[in-house]
Amino acid sequence: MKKLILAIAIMLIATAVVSCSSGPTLRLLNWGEYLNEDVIDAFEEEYGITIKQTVASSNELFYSKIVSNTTAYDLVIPSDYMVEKMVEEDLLLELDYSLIPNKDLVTYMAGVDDIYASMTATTLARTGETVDYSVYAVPYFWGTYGIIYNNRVDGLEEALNEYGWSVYFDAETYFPDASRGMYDVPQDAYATALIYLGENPNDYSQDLLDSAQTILQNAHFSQWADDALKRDVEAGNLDMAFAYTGDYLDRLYIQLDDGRTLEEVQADFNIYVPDPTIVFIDNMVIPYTATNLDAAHKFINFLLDPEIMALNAQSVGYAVPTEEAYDVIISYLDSEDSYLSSWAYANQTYYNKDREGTYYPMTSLPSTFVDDITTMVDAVKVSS
Amino acid sequence: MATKKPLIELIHVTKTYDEEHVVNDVNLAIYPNEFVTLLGPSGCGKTTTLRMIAGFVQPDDGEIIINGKLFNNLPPYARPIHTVFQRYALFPHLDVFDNVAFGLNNRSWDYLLNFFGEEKVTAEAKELANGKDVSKRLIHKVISKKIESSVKEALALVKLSGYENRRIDQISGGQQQRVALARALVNKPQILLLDEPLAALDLKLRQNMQYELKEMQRELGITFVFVTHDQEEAMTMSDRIVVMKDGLIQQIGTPKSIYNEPINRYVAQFIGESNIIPGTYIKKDLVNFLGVDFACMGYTFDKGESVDVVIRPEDFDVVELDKAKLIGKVTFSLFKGVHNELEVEIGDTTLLLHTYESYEIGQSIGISIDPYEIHMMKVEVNE
Amino acid sequence: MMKRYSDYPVATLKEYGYRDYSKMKPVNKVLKTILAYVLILGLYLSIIVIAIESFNSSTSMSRFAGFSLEWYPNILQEEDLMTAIAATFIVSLIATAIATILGTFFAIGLYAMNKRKRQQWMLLNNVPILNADIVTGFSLMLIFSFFNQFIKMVFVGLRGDWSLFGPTTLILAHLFFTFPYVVLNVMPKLKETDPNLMDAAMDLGVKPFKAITKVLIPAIKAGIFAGMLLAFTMSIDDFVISFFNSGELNVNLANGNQFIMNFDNLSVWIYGVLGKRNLSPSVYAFSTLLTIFTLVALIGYQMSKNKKDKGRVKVKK
Amino acid sequence: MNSLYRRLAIPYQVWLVVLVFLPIMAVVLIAVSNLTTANFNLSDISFSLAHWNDLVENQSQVDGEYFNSYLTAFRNSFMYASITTIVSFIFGYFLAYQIKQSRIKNKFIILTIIILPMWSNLILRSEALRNIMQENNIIESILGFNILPSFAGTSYAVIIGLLLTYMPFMILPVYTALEKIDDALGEASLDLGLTPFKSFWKVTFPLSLKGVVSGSIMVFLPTFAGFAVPKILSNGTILLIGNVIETKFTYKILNIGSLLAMLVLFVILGSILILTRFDKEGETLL
Repeated sequence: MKKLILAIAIMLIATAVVSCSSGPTLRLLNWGEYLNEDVIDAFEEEYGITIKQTVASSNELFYSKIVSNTTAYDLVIPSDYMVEKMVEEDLLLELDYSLIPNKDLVTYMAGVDDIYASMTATTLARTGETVDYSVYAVPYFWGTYGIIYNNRVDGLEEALNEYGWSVYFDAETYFPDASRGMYDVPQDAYATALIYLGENPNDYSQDLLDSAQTILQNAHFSQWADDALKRDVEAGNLDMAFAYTGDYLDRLYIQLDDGRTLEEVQADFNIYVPDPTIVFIDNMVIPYTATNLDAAHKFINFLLDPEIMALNAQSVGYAVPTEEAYDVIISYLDSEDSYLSSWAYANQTYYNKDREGTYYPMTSLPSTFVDDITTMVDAVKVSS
Repeated sequence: MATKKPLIELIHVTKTYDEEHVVNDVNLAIYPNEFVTLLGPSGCGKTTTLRMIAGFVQPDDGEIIINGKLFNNLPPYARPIHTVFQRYALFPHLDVFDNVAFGLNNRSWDYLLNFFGEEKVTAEAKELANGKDVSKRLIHKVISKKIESSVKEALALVKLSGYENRRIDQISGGQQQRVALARALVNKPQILLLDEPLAALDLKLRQNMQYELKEMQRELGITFVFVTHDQEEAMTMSDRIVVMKDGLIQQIGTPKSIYNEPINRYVAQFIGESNIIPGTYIKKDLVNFLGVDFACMGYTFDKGESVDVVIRPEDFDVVELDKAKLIGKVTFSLFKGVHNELEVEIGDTTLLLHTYESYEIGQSIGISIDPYEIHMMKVEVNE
Repeated sequence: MMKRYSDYPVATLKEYGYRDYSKMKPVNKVLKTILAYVLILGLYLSIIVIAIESFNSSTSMSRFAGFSLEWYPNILQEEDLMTAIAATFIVSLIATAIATILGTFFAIGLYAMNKRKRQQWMLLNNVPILNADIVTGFSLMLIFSFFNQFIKMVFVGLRGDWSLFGPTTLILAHLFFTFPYVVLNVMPKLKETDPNLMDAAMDLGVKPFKAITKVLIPAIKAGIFAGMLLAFTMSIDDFVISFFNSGELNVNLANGNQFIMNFDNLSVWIYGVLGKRNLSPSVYAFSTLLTIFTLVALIGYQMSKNKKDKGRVKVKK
Repeated sequence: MNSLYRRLAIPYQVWLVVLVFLPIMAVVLIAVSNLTTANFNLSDISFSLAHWNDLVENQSQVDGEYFNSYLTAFRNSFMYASITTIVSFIFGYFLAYQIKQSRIKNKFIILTIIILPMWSNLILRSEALRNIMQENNIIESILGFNILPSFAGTSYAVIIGLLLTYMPFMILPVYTALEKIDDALGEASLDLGLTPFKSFWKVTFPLSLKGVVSGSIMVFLPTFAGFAVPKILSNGTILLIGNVIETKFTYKILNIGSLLAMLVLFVILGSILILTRFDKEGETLL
């Protein structure tokens, strides 16, 4: 028993030594692997502020962590609809743009502006209030959703380019033997079904819910998962799956790291971004729990710097929200470093700033709707 | 007895565990209707021998013959033998009745028909059928009834009638012992093996059971092979005793012969108390020990050979000093109820004596020994 | 065939009314052995796959790109993983230690009751073991948030971000389901001890509580160890209950700074990471290390014990 | 024993009462009231059966047939838990019996070997199993062939996953029960003419029933209410009641989640009652 106590003591001391920090800290609630270590180092070096990151895996967890107030976070990076919800529930502080001078030096991409406008519109429709979301949020990354597909299946690529969403949802007509995966977030499933129907994915009615259920059932999904989807398509165990474009790029970069070429990877699996599609935007916001406002603003300002934003994008794989940062990335197209040039090429291919399309960010639905959608999706799963 | 055919024969039976001969070249014949006791301290191989007869342990060498057939390779369940285990091994999930009925309840149809007599069973079934066809179910019913009455009989035999529905943990140790006995006897075995069945009982109960067991054995005509480390128990019950030590049989004989004529120091010391005195065989009927010549009877050794003389403590006669062959000084005296236990010093030898009269410590007493009370053994080289 | 000494005929099973299956016995035995090993292999199947993944030079989970040991030293490089490992061990070791020590005393206390009362309390003791993790985790969270609010109401001066959630709730939650395992394993050993043992000790002048440590605890050591092992196992692998009750360690340091440590244990951390990103094979490496280390320790323990036992037999001879 | 020692249990008694009853009460409270978040606002609480109606009236339609998806999830839970329990009883009993026969003396070692896999993370283990049940997997990439049929996502995968995860909970209680059976009882039954096969069924098995009941409950309950293993191994296509509850809690639909949890509690309560009939103090639980 004495030995055990000794062991605990040693562990405690060891961890205390490992993670002991001095100076002011910025408590950041973030997604996993969503911030380049180099950026952290640069920020800590420049401002002498230590970044303590907590990782959570869903917007809902962000929300509950903020609401339950178990820890006072200074900065959170929730997605669009969660920003709406947080604003609505008065969980966010307004930004002090005088502390963010870099904002004046950059231009948000057209898509980003569309998304913010769309968020304002949905809020207006729902609550009758006009909210300017840029008051609370600065975009961090954004991205499209697409259909990641197994390119080893003959004709799938051509069919997707020709028929789009139908190939994915209409399992009876197109590739009945192909296996399909859906993101295991009920609202995402509902929204994609609505988009396929030509509806606004943020609308809700019983009729839409029933139609969505029929569509989801007819797709005969063989998999409802998160991260596993992209890995399974990559391995050839799944043929089509709804996924973030960033998820695809993430796997792409890993394979490039392993020494494969862009063409080889694309021949194995690729992503098709339909139009219209769902988009997400992750935003830097300051929750009401924040204790170190200064550090939070400094961090936001720091990240708006195009070079820093591009640096951050190097390890993350989502689209940068500013044209300036995009240009920095594109400048690497001719880089001698094959990884950097592939990265720039991927950005040009999948996140082209000139791409035209209709983008729908998903809004936060009232909890009774969420309840119904969850129940509907559960029913789809149960009936399979 | 020699003309009778043995029921069990052990021929050169050997069992080795971890390079140690637990049972070493044991040869033994057990005859029908005999009460044989394997006697020895723990670890002498008596239980292993018993377990080899029962079939729980396979001998490494040698043969186990039962009823004139080689049984080495037959599992315990096929042997016409039942065992009463040391801690009874009653089935805790069954009541007294089911424990006793356990063996019969689980026998095959043919076995039971044979056991109760096929003709008898069919006759009874016919009676029950009232002229109708005798169905298998009816026979089954008759057999069930027979089992029931056998069990009741067996329980009556061990004086436990009325305890049928008791749970095992609701009856005393002595009663458990009786249930174990009934459970074995109800199967009418030819041979009953008993592995220290009385060890867990208190003294009074043990003595009662000793008589009852002996009675039962005599009445039922079953061969009992009994294992114990208690020499008194062995003496009381047995027709013959097998004294064992370190896996070897030391002596086989009737209680009387073993008591009176132990073959060696070990047996002499193990069976009752005894004085072992080094002596010299002078000639026929004359032996010298403690510096004195004694008349003796019935032993033949080489003249002048060293022998061990065995004299039981109760076999000494205390006589007047002038008539005594030996004179010694009492160094210890203890009243034991029936007799007095004395330690008497003669030279540098201390003798143990049982006398009916008491003597004071320090008192000198005279001792004489009748010729037929003097037993002699060969001197063991190893010791 | 055994050497024959006599010419008696050999008894057969048939003549005693049994069928002879002895020819099938070896086949049977082989089949049984194979099945037993297949089952044990099955229990270790996922562990073997995890080990293979840990030696994979690629981060791909489905393609073995080549043998590599790089992920092992890499464990130390991954700060998040290290934090999660540290949190896991701190929580599990503290919970196991407290559960083992206090649980043993609790068991002794329950044992001292009369049978009926004891059975009633043992029933309650089994509830945390048998209750669904998700119900336990969620309902404990409810209670802890209630306590949290309550404490904040009473101690108004607490820092705004003060929270009960963190190592405290995590350890309490782990204690909730580890206590029963210790009690459950100690109780049968207590019943096996001689009821006069304690009386004998006290008769010899030992004080009641010293009698426990000097006499009773050595007698029930095996039960305590088994309880400890199970408690640790349940604690180290717990996911659901921890998921609902974790938080951060948040301490004000003397110099005015805060020490913050994420106290998600490994399971919760993995769950969070897995939903979003790739796990680095370092996690597999850690898992494999833990298994191998335990196996080796176990085999070593058994071998040293065997040696000791042999020595003891020799002394006896 | 000294009555003084009884006092040692008092803290634990308080602890058990507080942490067993209070949380369950809280769940029940949320299940039958209008409270919605973890932050209680006890001032305007009111009793409500609306969630129960939601539960009962839930109807989904597939191919013209109506069904209640909660009921289906409950049925799934029962089915998978029962199958897992039965299969793990067969194999777990077998393994426990073999270990007992092998005469390995040290129970500590057996215990450790059986539960060691549990030291690795459950999610990692389930993912590893799912991985090798797929067509292209890491073992296939080494060996060139698959050791398991590719049934990831099917009910077989779920049952195998549940089995390999929870079988230790069957093995240990059965082993404990077997270990407590006096060897002499087996010998006595052989001695009385029973073949080893018959002796097993008439003596060993009835006496090990306590462990079987404990083991069955230890397997049944976590498979009934668990969610991680079925979710991962069915690729999210098979819903057990645990998965439904998890989704409800994740999306903060606390009332229905709590109501479902309450129903699960009834199943657990029933199991505990069964257990106490066979094993009053849960001696053969782990």
